[in-house]
Amino acid sequence: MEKLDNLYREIIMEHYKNPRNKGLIDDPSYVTVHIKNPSCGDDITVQSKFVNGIVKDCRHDGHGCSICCSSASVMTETVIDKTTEEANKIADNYLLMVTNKSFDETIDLEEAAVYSGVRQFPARVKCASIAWQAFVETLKKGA
Amino acid sequence: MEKLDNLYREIIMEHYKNPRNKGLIDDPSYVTVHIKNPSCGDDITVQSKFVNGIVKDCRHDGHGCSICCSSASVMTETVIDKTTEEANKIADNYLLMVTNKSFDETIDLEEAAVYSGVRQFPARVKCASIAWQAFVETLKKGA
Amino acid sequence: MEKNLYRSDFPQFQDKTFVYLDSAASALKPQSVIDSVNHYYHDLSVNIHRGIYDEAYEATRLYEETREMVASFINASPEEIVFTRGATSALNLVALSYGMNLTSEDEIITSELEHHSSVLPWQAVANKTKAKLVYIPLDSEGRITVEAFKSVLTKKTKIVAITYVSNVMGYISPLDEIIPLAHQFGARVVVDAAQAAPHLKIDVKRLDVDFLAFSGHKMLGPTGVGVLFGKQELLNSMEPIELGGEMNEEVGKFQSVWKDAPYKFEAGTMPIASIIGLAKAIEYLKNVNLEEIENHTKRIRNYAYQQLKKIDGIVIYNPTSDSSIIAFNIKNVHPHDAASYFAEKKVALRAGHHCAQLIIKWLQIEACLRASFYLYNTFEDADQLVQTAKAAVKFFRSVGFEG
Amino acid sequence: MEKNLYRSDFPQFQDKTFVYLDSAASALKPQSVIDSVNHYYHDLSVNIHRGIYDEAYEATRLYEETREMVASFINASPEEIVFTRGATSALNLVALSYGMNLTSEDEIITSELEHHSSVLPWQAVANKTKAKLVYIPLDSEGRITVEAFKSVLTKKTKIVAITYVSNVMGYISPLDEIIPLAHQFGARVVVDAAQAAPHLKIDVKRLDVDFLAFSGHKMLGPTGVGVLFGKQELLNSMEPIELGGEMNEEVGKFQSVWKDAPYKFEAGTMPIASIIGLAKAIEYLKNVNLEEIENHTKRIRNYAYQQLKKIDGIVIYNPTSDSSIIAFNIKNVHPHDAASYFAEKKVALRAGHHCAQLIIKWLQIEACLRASFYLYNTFEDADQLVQTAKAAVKFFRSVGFEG
Ligand SMILES: Cc1ncc(COP(=O)(O)O)c(C=O)c1O
Ligand SMILES: Cc1ncc(COP(=O)(O)O)c(C=O)c1O
Repeated sequence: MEKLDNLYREIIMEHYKNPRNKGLIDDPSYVTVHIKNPSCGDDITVQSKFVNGIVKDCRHDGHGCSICCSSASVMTETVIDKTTEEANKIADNYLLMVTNKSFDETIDLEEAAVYSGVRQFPARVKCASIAWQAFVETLKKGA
Repeated sequence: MEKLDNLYREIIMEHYKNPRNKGLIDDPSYVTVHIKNPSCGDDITVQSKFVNGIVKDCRHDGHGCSICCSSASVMTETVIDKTTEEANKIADNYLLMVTNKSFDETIDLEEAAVYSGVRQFPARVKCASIAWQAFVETLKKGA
Repeated sequence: MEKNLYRSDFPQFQDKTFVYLDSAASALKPQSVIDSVNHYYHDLSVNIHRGIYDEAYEATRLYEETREMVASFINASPEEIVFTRGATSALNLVALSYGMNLTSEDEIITSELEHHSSVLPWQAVANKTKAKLVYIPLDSEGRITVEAFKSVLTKKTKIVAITYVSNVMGYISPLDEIIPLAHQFGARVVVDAAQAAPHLKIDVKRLDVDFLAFSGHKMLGPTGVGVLFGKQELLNSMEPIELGGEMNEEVGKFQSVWKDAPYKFEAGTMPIASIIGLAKAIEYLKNVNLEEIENHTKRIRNYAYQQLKKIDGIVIYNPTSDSSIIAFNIKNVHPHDAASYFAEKKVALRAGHHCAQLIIKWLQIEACLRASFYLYNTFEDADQLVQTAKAAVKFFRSVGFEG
Repeated sequence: MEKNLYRSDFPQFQDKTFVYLDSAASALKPQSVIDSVNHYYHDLSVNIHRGIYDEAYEATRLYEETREMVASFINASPEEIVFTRGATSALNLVALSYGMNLTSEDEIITSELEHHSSVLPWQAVANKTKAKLVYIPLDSEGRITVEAFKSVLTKKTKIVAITYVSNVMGYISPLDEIIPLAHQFGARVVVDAAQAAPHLKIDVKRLDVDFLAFSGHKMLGPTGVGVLFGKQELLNSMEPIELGGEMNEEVGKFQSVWKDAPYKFEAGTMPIASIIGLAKAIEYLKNVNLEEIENHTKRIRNYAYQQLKKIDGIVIYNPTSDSSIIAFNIKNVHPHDAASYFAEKKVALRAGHHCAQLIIKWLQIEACLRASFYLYNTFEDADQLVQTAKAAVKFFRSVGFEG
């Protein structure tokens, strides 16, 4: 069961059980993006607050499998306090990594790096991606 | 070209070029049935007049291939002056013959017997049938 | 254990490790069906109708022969059989054509057990015509009962859109009683038989059903073909929705005349290969006999159920299912997480809402796992399911999912 | 004569006597397409979407890969590619959805060159919405000219429904000029590319076309699959017509939310095998290059035409055809009589109105014969056609058909 152990890593489970930055805020200074993964019903909303080129805050809510929910939590922790440029770079490289494309390995994905195991589960790549895709959308809309 | 010679028999060509009982009549004592062969565009209308159990008159009009048009002409000649019962029997057996099913060979199909060649051309059976089918319909409706 | 007599007809089981428990989504195909599709592409490959050459005539003959076989399979006449792209298209055709005659005075009865393809077309009719959409209250198990049906049936009811066999719970609807009741009130009954056709002997005359739809791919047949049965006078009264080649008798610049049913509903080039292949699926089902299939699959289903329910950490939503479906979850494990585990162990089952969100909501869950059995499944498959379920519970607890 | 390099890819030519001149109705399939359909049924055979096990994932991947290949084939984005049952369904979808926004103030331009599948959906829109249906006057050859198009184009024009290549005359419509003109007047252009896709390089961006439809089976692909291209903003603005599984995001008892295009138009189980097979057809066409195909088929068509026209008793309706079609008759011989003769000699061609009654009426004939050539045809096929035509004339005169 090596492959599955690679997927359900401790950090992932930890974020799944204790999600950070969860719950939405009713504050117009946040950019909100809602993404549904129609192929499995995962449903994630991401809110980002950008101030002077910095990701001041990032929040998430929704439901889905452990990979989807935990990655939303990891994502918020990873991008908060980064410049929008840095955060964008991390997000792009993360999405390249999980889809098994070549990516810039010099960029530190921090805790998000533990999602590399998802590459062995093509059917779950989408689960690991949608929170990050939603974040990229908030960047496009608001940063 | 034996098969084709069997199809385009002299009698058939003769009726094709000189159709009998052609042209419709505006007379409510006739039963009118219109049949289209949607698979090839043949379009035949048959009118029958039944008096005291006799096919007093039968007329046809329409357009289509030589097999279709000639068989309408042959049909009218065959059924006129028969009892509806006789005519029905001939029609039924004719239709069985052209569709290559077993039929009562003791029944005299008269000139219509020349259409036996159509059995070798399954795609043309419909052409040889529709005038007769229309006649059977007039029987059902009016006799 | 006992030998499965059908299995060797299905080439996919040459992979001995393949445990296929997703037949409710799509059935595997026997070699005879594959060969028949192949025969069309390899030896005929031409269009039907209006072709006078041999290949076109032969393809047309096979196409129309399938119509006759489908008709006899459900005890209908060939004129009552319309080929469509699938059950979904068939159900939409009834709603888009027959359904558009409804008015704001009318009511449509349906249920939360419906597949989206059965309920959404009528939801749209209700929204467009302002007819009222009424749901049969389900009983405590999530079943449609005759009593509950009676409680919503009124003189205003014009349509009853109802599933024959539910694709999540496996319940069989009491159509024998529902249809005559509906008719007493002047309503028409549209039955979604997508899950019934592979399992039950359908007799449209005995049922006296007005419309009934199913798909080829769930009953061993090819993808891309479905069937709409409609009583002849109803089909004749209906307007075609898709217009084009082959469905008309006469085309004028501003007005045209359609062929009779069923042809007026079959516009353009149809899925010829799939329709020809469907004949072989029906032949296969007739040869093995639907009752025996049902017997076989239910025994395996019950065998699996008896063991699954004993596993601590497994919750089953349809203990009393009438058909070969088990809807379940691992407690506190999202079904997509669970399904990956099963997939790793080569046990193919489905996770999600199974295109039936209303019953998923009724169950107050987010999604579930579904194992569905069919004629080629074995008791070993059931064992594999049970063992994998046990191991999965253990695995997920071990990595930290709550118990 | 010259060797045909494609022929050996098509298993049907193992019968050396088979002269197939009916590709405009349906093309024969290369082995790679047959193998690909076979692969799906033999090794996968499962439903797509929501399947987490390997076979479902692989089928889904192949399905979506086809969408990307279709998109790149016509220079569109994958989101702009909707799979349908065929060109007919695709054209109807535009009419049933986009078309229903028209009013009695609006006009729809179409032509008598249209296939029924292109004109009838808009005839129905006109009849339902009271929009006015306007026909482009054809020139003396039966062609659509830019001048004639301009003569009917007005500020009221909302839709131009037009064929790319006529399936009877083989004329190519001047879309390069028509589409920008239509856009200047604020109209949307719906192109029927069923005969174009197998023959011409289509570039939807260069054409700037709004909607474009074609069928798999005419371009070496399987039956039961077609493509609707629509500009993204147009598809997004349109309501789906068929509702059901997989096309929604959220289903409530009374209201539901659809997925984005193209998925909202793909309800229920799609023709998975045919869609997967279509990828191989496109691959094949890309490898051999459409320009070369067109070059080849037009040379053969012209070679046949030059000889046919010399035969006393043969009348040809499209001497200046731009494509590989010859529409003709034997004088005073109904085309069904003639087609039987050709069929006897194993020359497969089609007789009838070719689902294009308006142009048949315009020609003031009842029906005609159509020979159509494609990449696998040879000069020997053309010779066979010509010789058989000569012999047919002789035969029919001999049995008594008038000269
Ligand atoms: C020009 C044209 N348009 C539309 C169609 C309809 O295509 P299909 O029958 O595959 O839906 C055809 C083929 O029959 C055609 O030749
Ligand atoms: C009960 C039920 N109805 C309808 C459908 C729709 O069938 P299809 O997707 O083949 O159109 C399905 C299958 O998905 C089903 O299970």
